[in-house]
Amino acid sequence: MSTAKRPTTKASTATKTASVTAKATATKKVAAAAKVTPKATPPKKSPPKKTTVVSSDAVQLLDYYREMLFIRRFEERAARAYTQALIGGYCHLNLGEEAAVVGLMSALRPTDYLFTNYREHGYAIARNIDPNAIMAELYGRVDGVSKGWGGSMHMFDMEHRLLGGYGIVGGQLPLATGAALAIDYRGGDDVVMCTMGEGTSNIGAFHESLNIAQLWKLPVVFVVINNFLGMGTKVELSSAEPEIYRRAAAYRMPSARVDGADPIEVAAAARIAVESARAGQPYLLEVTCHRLRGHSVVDPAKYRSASEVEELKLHDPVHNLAERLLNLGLTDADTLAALDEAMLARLDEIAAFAEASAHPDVNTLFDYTYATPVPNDSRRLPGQSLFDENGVAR
Amino acid sequence: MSTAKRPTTKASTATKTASVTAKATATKKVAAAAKVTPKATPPKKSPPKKTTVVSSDAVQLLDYYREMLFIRRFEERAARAYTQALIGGYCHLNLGEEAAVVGLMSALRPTDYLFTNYREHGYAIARNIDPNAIMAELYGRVDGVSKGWGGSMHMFDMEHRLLGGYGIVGGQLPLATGAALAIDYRGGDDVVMCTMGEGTSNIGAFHESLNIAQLWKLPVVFVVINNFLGMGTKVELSSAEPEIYRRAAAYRMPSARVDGADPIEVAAAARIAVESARAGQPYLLEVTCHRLRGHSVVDPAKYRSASEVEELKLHDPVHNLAERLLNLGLTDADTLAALDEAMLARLDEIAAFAEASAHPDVNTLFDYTYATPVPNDSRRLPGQSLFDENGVAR
Amino acid sequence: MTLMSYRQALHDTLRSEMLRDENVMLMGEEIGVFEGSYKITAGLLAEFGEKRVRDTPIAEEGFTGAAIGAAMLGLRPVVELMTINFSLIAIDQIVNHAAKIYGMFGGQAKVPMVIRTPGGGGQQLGATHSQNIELYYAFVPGLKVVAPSTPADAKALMLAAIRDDDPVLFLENLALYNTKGEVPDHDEPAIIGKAKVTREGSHLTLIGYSRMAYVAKKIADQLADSDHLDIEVVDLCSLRPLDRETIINSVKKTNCAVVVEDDWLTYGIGAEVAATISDGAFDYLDAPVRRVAMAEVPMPYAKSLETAALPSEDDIINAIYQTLDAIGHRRSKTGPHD
Amino acid sequence: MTLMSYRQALHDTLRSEMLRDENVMLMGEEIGVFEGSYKITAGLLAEFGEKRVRDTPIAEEGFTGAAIGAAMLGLRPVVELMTINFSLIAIDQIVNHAAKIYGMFGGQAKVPMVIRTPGGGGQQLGATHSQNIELYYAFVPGLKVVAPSTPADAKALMLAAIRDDDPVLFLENLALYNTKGEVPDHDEPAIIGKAKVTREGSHLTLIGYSRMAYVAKKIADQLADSDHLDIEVVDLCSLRPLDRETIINSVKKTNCAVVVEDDWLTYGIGAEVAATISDGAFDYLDAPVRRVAMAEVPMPYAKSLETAALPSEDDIINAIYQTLDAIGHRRSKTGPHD
Ligand SMILES: Cc1ncc(C[n+]2csc(CCOP(=O)(O)OP(=O)(O)O)c2C)c(N)n1
Ligand SMILES: Cc1ncc(C[n+]2csc(CCOP(=O)(O)OP(=O)(O)O)c2C)c(N)n1
Ligand SMILES: [Mg+2]
Ligand SMILES: [Mg+2]
Repeated sequence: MSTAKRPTTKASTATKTASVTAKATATKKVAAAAKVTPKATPPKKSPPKKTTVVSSDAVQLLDYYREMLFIRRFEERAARAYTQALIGGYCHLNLGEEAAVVGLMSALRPTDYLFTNYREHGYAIARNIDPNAIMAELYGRVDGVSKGWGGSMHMFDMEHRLLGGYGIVGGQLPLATGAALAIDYRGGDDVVMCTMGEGTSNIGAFHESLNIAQLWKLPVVFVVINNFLGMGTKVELSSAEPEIYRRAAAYRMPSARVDGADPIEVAAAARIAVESARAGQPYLLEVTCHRLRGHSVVDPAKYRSASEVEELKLHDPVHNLAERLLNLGLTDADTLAALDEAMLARLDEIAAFAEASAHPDVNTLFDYTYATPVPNDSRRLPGQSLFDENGVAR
Repeated sequence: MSTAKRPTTKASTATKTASVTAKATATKKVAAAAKVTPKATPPKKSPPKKTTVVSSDAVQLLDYYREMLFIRRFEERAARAYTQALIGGYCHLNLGEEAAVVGLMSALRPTDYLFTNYREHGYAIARNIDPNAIMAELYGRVDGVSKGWGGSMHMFDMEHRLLGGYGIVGGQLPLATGAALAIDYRGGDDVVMCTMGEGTSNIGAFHESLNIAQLWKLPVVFVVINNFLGMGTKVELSSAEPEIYRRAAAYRMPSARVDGADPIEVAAAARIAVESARAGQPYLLEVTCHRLRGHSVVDPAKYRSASEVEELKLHDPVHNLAERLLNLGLTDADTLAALDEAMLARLDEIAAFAEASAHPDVNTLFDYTYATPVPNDSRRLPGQSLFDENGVAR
Repeated sequence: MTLMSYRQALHDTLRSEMLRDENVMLMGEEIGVFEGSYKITAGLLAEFGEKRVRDTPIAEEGFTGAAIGAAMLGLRPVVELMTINFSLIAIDQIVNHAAKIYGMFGGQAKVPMVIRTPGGGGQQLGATHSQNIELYYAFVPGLKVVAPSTPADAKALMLAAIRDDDPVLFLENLALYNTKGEVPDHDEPAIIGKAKVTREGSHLTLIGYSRMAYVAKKIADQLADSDHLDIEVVDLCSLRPLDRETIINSVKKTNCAVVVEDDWLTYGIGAEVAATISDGAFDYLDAPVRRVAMAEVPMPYAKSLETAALPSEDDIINAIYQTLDAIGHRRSKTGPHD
Repeated sequence: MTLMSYRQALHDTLRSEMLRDENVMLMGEEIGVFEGSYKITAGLLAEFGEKRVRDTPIAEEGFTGAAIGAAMLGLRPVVELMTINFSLIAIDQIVNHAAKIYGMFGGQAKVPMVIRTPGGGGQQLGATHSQNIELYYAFVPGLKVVAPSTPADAKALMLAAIRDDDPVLFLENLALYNTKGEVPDHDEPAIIGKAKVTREGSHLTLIGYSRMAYVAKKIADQLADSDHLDIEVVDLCSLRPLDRETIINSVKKTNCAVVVEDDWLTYGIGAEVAATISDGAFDYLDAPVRRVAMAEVPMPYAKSLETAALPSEDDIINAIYQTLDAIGHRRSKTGPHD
């Protein structure tokens, strides 16, 4: 509830004394900073300078690249399956967001929670969920992460603490705030990350959630993926403050903006945000990136001008990172080609797995209406009459 | 839609060329200011210095006092009638808010629009609506401003452009934004003022409305009456940014805070806000004041400590203004006493009028469901069967 | 058994459940310092502290959603929405999130929470504060909706709701808070999804829920005394699931029914009850199911109009007699309602 | 008459109304630059400019409320809500404001606006994007709710809705957008509040609205050909007001009815229709009113489960035959449905 209280709550868990002290200090620092000036972090308008790569960073960069490339190939595969009508509903891809995804996810502990939106395949991958299960979900099969009940927009995995993709714009924000409340209530030191698009920052739930999170000092990081577009609407036409991180000022919440082109930059900014939240000071992190294709697989994005489309090519984070790795001499073209080859083969297997997985049995239709069984709930199929031959309601 | 466009729209009204030029300039200035720094107006934390009273101000002050005193006596009379069960429902009073009310209303032209909330009797009075009609509304009678259909929370008068008291917290904000949109659409130069409490600034509609108003450069002033309490909740426990005017930064909207103790200060701040809006730059104005009694007539406000109650006495704007008038030699005790006497007598008449007014006839129950008549709408009374003797549905 | 008010029963049950399970916590506007708009939570902040009795900003969507998120992690939040009218600001979180999370993710996350909120009317609160929109929740699979009419049921259903692993909309009623009744001292939860025959009878089935179940019982008792009428009263108790069996069994016995409700007639809760009876007791029904409900207007403030728009006890009594007349029931006593 | 799609009819009518009355303007997410999620507004931004075709932020409550406020000052906004599921974010503005303003202020301010929004399902959109919650609006006095099933009705009802001085919820349907039909060239508005007999018949009354009225008509035509059945089809067209007379008159002729709907059965739109028939045609009804509706679950994504949860044409045909069987109707031809 209050900054002062969190460390006390935690101190009661006797075994955690050491980390508690560290956290208590951090809490005070962040809170103090937040007090002096409502905007704890100065605007970063110019793109961040490129970091010099030291050797551990080199390994890191290669790892990031591998992950980003896998997400890229996964999404392309999903797009293909969608156009083949193997995937239904809506299908939104992370193309262009790969560096942001891997950078953000690298800042979370496995025990931290993630709430996200309908554009979440990459996040599920980066949270180390079995890609077979992710693809199977897209196919609507029993081996899917949500057993085929969720589809592209609604991936969920309690074990990996992905607490849902959500399809209602902004719907995940109050939920994430509440999950952070539960952590705070119990005195754990997990953190909740909650991602959303920049267009989502205009909905009422954004305001209500950030206010509550800051009032109650909840361990949550709100992340705005600013890809400058919500469907076809440019950020300047949807947000009167198009630099979204500045909106944190309305809640005296610290915030920052980072260029989502570079996974290392993103990871660094995300770590600051996550550790702030862990210390009881919620945080708003804005990550800029570019949506390389349409809003969803079916959107031809005709509203983009030729020059915009041209410019997009400069913003492909996977391509750019490959270039960078080559320029830095950290890899060579053959290695990258082999990597790509291997991934494509892997994705063939994944797609085959998904396609081989069974369709949910119609007998399971009434399995998930209620967690606690209840008498008189309806199990009537559409073609059945309300009362059966014996006059019993179904 | 855009700043550039408003003057053009207006210029098409040929007769208004002079004022158009002035406005166009103003628009540019405000817009420019808003651009340089999101917070156009610096915080005013210390209470404003007392203005030196010049003679025209003296007349003004006396006028304000008269109006404030009338509101005070009206509200006290309403409280009495409520405890006598002559008024039903909820009844929220403006006690302590009188200086804010008259200051704000003085900044509006008669053709400007006001949207407000359930705490609006004083606003209705200050908009020059017949107090007989206001009291009759509280009594739920046919001569009420809303013909008895609205009650204390829902006063409405198209002629005086009071477009409603609203009882759903925050409900009036989108409406006010839309009224400003209609003005902008048609190219008029009216302004919409929309008042709310500080507790209301935490609801989603606040965020959505301010964002839309600023995006579309609508002629609307949002006014937050910060009385530091929403029912029993202190502002620090409801708003992570308790200086509400600062929230305008999240929309690059200019804003200011003014002490609501002094009607002249309030009027001056309100004029700046209103003229900004008239020039196409919406504005957020925070007016601080103190709620002298409970949230509504029935609330004993037990959550206030004795010292808080004691301190409140220092914040009675009507009493303080009387003192000031006396100290400045602008009036004397006898005059004030006579004024009060006259007002009390006037309120007896008003209450008598209300009580004499007829209760709405039950035959009018179905008069206001639809503005455009429609076949098959239900006119069934609760005791009637759905189908009449002839099998016709009612 | 202890005689107590509906308000007291709610208060005491919340308190005892908080003592029993530390995951139970309360959230809502003005429930702490202000002690609740209708004082259900009086004293609980002082007893349990800010952690477990949380005053929220005016942000129904935000805090209701936060309760859902907290429930996903195992807390058992009990949210107070000041009146059901304000639930419209939170309804996206309730219908699109609380009700969907269990199914949409294939049963991986439960949402064990309660949303308490009073309906009611007749207090001159005007059009936006006098609605009975429990229908909006009763319509939604994934939610459970209960609506107790007595202090004893308030206790038993609150126990059940808090201990249930699904989101439960717990409908209270402004006009019931001060009503009194005997309340068992033991902590036996009710079974959600079950209706109750609160008075056995053979002449007619009178059906209601929440305040109208209370009124129905009262009228039935009264008509038994004054007119020797033998009316069976069914208190729905649960709106979702709806206990069709109890309703049908009663009508099979009485052959006619009157449904009383505090909401609008067209598409109201009574529509389903009437449709259910007309289907399940088709061969037993001797007269159309009569519905007594609000007039279909935005509720006016003026007392004269409000009174006209709300179902009165006389309206219900007349509906009973008109239905009995229709089936040719011979009255055992000529009462004042002819 | 011109043959065109439901989508085209909507588009053309919006356009012609904008040409006719400059107070008519459009608001909604992605209706301009993106040309509408379902392309109803394609080309209108280019033709009418930003003033009259306004792309909004994702802020359903804010912009729907803004449309209400603009309507109070005399504009005639037509708001697009991308799907009816998202209307839950705006419902407080619709139910507590648009529907109340005229009455709550004693008739002083009108709210002449239209909220267009598609319902529908069967597109594997999952639990939060597959709901049919028109009930929420049909329940509310002060709103008018229309639900056309053909291109011609889409045109005529849109003309009526835009010219009406009350807030009108205009229900479209994803699955109807591409359906075609003859549309009159003249601009004659429909009368809101009237149902339509779209096929006369004597064996059974089949009732639906929106997509289900379309399906009902199709099935009736088909069964006339294949099975020599003579089914009367009632298209409700308007959900509030509900045209009970047309429904009852039909059932008085056919003596039995099947109601088909795309929403959940319990408390769904069909409940009121069934209750209405069971009351108003009590002495004429030879079998219980049968309802065909969705299974009561949060809609699963998987095709196999979604298909099982949605009413199919076979479900409707079976319901028709079961109802006819119940009243002992002798089939003139033995079809494949035995
Ligand atoms: C409440 C609600 N309104 C509208 C939509 C339709 N919709 C889905 S995604 C989207 C755009 C979101 O933009 P942004 O937040 O920037 O995220 P992005 O898609 O760019 O990642 C819209 C309008 C929705 N799903 N929910
Ligand atoms: C949506 C909604 N939630 C809750 C309420 C109950 N309520 C009425 S007034 C009020 C407090 C508002 O506080 P504030 O905005 O500060 O205004 P004040 O009453 O102090 O003038 C509350 C919670 C309501 N009317 N509407
Ligand atoms: Mg975006
Ligand atoms: Mg206040």
